[in-house]
Amino acid sequence: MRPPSLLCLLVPLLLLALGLSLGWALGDGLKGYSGERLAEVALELVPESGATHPVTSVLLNFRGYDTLLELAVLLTALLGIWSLGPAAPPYPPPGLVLASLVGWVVPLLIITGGYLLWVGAYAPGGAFQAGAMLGAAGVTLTLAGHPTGGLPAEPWQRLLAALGTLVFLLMGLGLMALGSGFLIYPKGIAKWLILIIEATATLSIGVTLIAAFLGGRPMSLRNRSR
Amino acid sequence: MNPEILITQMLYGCIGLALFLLGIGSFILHEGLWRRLIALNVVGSGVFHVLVAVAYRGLEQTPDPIPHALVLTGIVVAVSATALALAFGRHLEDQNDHA
Amino acid sequence: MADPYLPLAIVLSSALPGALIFFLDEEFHRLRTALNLFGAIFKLILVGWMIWGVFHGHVYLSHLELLPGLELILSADALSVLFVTLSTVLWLVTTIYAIGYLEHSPNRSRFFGFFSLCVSATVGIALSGNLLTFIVFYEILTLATYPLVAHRGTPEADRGARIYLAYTMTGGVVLLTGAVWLQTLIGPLNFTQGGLLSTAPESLHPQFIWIFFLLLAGLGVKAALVPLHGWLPQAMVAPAPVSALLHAVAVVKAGAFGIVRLVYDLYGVEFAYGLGLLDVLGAFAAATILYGSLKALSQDSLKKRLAYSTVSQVSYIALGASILGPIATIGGLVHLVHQGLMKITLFFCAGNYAETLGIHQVSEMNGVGRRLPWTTLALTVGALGMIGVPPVAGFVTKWYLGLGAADAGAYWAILLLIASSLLNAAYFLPILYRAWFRPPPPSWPEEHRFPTRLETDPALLWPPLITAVLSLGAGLFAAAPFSPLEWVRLIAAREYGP
Amino acid sequence: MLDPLALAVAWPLLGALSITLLPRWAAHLGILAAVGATLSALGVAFAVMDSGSLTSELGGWKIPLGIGLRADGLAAAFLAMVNLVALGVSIHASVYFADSKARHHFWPLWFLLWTALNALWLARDLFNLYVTLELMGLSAAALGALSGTRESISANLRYLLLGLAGSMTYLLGVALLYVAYGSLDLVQVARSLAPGPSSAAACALMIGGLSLKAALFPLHFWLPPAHASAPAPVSAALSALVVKAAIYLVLRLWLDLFAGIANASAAMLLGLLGGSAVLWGSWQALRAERLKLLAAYSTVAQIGYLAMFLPLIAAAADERGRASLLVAWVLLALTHGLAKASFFLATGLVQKTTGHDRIAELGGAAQSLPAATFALGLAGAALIGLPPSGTFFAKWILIQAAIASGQWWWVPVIMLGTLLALGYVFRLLARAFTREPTPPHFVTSARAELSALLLAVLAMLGVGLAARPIANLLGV
Repeated sequence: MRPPSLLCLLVPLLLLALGLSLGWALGDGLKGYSGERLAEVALELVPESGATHPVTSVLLNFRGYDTLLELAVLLTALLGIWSLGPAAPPYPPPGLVLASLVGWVVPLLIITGGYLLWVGAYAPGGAFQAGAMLGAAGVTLTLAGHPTGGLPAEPWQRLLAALGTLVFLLMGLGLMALGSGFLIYPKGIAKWLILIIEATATLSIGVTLIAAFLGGRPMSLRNRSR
Repeated sequence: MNPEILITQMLYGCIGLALFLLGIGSFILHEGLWRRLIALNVVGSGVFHVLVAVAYRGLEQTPDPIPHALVLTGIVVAVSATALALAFGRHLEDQNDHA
Repeated sequence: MADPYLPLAIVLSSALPGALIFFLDEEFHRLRTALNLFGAIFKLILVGWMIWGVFHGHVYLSHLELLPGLELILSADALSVLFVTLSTVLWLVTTIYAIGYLEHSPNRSRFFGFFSLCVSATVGIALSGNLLTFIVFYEILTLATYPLVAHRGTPEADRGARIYLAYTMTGGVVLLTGAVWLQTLIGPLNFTQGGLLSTAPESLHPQFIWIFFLLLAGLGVKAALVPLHGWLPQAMVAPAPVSALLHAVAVVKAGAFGIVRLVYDLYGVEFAYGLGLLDVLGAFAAATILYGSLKALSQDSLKKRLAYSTVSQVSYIALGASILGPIATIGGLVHLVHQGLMKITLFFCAGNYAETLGIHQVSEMNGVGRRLPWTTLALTVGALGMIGVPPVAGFVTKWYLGLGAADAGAYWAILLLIASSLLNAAYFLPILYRAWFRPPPPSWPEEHRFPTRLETDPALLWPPLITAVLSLGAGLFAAAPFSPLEWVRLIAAREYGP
Repeated sequence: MLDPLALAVAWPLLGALSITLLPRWAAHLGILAAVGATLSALGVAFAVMDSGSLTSELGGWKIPLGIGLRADGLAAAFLAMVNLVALGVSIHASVYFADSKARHHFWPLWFLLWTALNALWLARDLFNLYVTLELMGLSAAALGALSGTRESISANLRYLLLGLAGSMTYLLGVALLYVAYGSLDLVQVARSLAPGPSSAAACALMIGGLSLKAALFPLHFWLPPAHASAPAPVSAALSALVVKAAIYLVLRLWLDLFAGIANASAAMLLGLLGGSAVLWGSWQALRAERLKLLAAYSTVAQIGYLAMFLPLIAAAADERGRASLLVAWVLLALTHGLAKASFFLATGLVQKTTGHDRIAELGGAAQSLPAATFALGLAGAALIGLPPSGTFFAKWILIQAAIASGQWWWVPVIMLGTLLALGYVFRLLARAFTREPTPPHFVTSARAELSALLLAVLAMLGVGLAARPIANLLGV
């Protein structure tokens, strides 16, 4: 059904007006503000955060709570997808060329992921980028006909998908129980804590992306053999 | 304030706003699920664009890390929502096929 | 020092048993009866305590401040004690009657649960110390009586209940609006002897007139003032104890009581007179009295005839309030009690005819006096009282109303009283004639024999006899201390001051 | 150092994660986590009542660099209500989903939604609010689709997409605020906010985006199909809590963040939308043929009342008038939360017994489930605004404010809305009185029926009569 033509005319006009006023608002905001926003504060405190790259410091330490909830969002999406039903049937097995290519590409993607994770401490990179690489590896495998994109059985998938959030949360609660406060990392070990969180988050993100791509609940082994 | 920075921020910010509005317009005017989903992702990119533009502080300065982090978080959230919506849509299409 | 617990305890003494009764399984017959009677008797004891206390000048005040300006107040003044006593005594009697009436009928837990809530609400209305509290209980009363009217689940019951609800709830919303408007103008609306408004600035008077009509419309629905009475004949589909309660104690009375509060304790009778509002109220009351009686004449259904009689009789209370002067006030207020006693007797009797003999129409009542002599005797006392034959209580009412009207120079009211009494006689006397002097038919429409030597089930027989004796007593011993009349004199003396 | 605010978010999240790992024990872990979350939230509420607002700076970083959590009276009141309702829904769900395939999926998603709700009420960081909104939107849509029917999936897909559009719009507003004021903290931005194009645009974007999520007329169209097609416990949570969260944020931003620039005509616009919602929603509820659709449209109307407060708050003559309107707002919202949850839970029981929820054919079902019918009645009465529910006192104050400020046109809207509500509730309750045989017991399934009944009793008797403590909690 096509929307009525009046709407087609009206909406662009309205959007144009909205755009002009938003542009004006943006310009006004940019011009009107002379301070450094949060940049200076953040950059100053990066050395204390346990990571040397500012974005990582923000994501995992200054605004770690956002990241925790964001991992929960990712998990929600996966659980929602699982609730809809079983995964789609696997892609047909690949030809020889594709199979060998996949054999090359997948390890490469995983290694790249590991590198991005490691480099995130001091340069652009980190858990999300690395997780995306892992996800890409799984997607490649799936496209090449692997029924689960390289993922293990359902209980393990559940563990891996929840691991990032769980470790992050337990660390926060543990620190609180030890008297430090929710998500307050002690200075000396902050670096290692962040690394642990990032590593588990990478795994979870990667696994979640692959599982989401599969598009449904993992089939039990019995079902798969049928 | 340095006019070069301001102009750069404004330029990229306005592109972001334009993306946002294009996406919203497309979202309102078009019916199909996939189109709307893509439109929403365009909307998202527009918003992220504005945030990235704000982070720019001149070539010799480290950009403001806060908006960058916000964008990263936002992208993951948007990806999650898109994934869920795609799964919903696929499920609906499957049901259509069976019906 | 005010006692903060007694008024609340009186409300809860029926509300809590009621809430418990809902949870009882249907077959827990004895437990339910025990809870009912316990609540009724316990409440009676508490009320007795309160009468004693109020007489000795004790102050009873339960209150809960919700927000500044929004306060729930339960307190006892002489007027509330009058109404509380009436509802508590009649509740006990009606409970006994209802237990007998509804034996073996379905959904009794639901019935008695709402029955108790209904009385709690009525008592709450009586004890309300301000308009907010009054409205709270007024609406709870509507909510609690709806299931009683709809109880039988027949299409007619459904229809009657819907009409009842539509009328009363619309009235409730109008009442709420008027109340809030008034409170916006002059602050919290605590019921005060002599009224609240006489000190308000004159510029507000036009608004006061509008508000009076809103409040009167809201209260007039329950009090069945013409043209807002349409629900009352429809609600007759309810079981007899419910009709008895609706007409004599709870709903109609709540409306009339509200009008009394409105005139005496919010506006102040002299202030209302000054604004010309009493004339309007009097006109409505007069119209209602005549209309109800005329309609009653043409009803063959006994309960409908009684219903229209209620429409007419309850307006005596409003009539008393609309005539300036202590004597008319006494006549109106005492009718609150008298009408309750007499009308509940009549409804109990109507229920007995229906339950025992299957008689619903006046035309079927030939010779019932021989089959049910005691019931018919009670009916006779009630009917004569309604007409105003001494020494039954109704006479006292009419006497004082007439005296008051003469005192205030409202001679139209005397004519009205005469006309109405003639009409009352015209629709009640034929019933009595049929019952006593016509020969009985060879068989009754649907006779039901109870395993007893009495003419009908004792739980059905005693209540009308008790209330008939009370109506007689209220008339005969009107001058005795603690009689309704003496108590009402006390109220009137306080309202008009030294 | 124990942080009660973080704990209130952490409990349900921990519940979600543990159930994800151990789906076999979902119901047991679920009840455990529900009780824990409720206790922690009530703990926050009592702490606030005791000692005023609580703030915590997560990660130990000073606001605005770190993210702040804040529980003031308003947040604490809602936190307490939300967790009580959520506990009731959980208990109900433990029976509702007992033999359903959906139970493995319900529990973890439900606790993720619960996490989002608690986090949302405690948030004071504008971007963090965006994340919690998304967490809420995603989990709510996933839960709503659990009934697996075609209509539920397509309705919730629409809900998901619109929600996404709404939160993206909101996020653009946040970005504009960060551009102009250099902070994401609600309190800090509010302190430096000045009238001007950027703050006005941010206000329009954020309030607009949230209105979409709150289903404020005319942006309500997605709500009835989504809420009516979800499983009953989910509908209860969606209608009672999720929508409430969005309208709460509208009020919060309006009063706290944009107080300096939110002018009377903008408030009047929202109020008019609210008034239209009251009439339109109530009318549609009256015409609805299905019970759950009726309940969903009733939510549209109730949101309307909440929006109607804004012009009156703007026009309030003094601080006292504002304060009492705020209390009334909270009373209305809390009562609606409890009552609507109970209403949907009871509806679910009726639906399970009859196999459908067509109002015209309900007949004996209501009669055979006295406790559920009773819950429907009480909750319905609270929705209408019969005393002594909180809605009644809220409407009293609302009418009073309307008359006092000369905006008398709200009075007929409220009266009409109340009468329409009366119509739709009693159209339903009239079905309970039939000539079917008497049910032998009042309660047949204790957990399922009593959870609904208790919520209804709280709505009818709890909130209104507890107005004083609630006002104290709000610091009024």
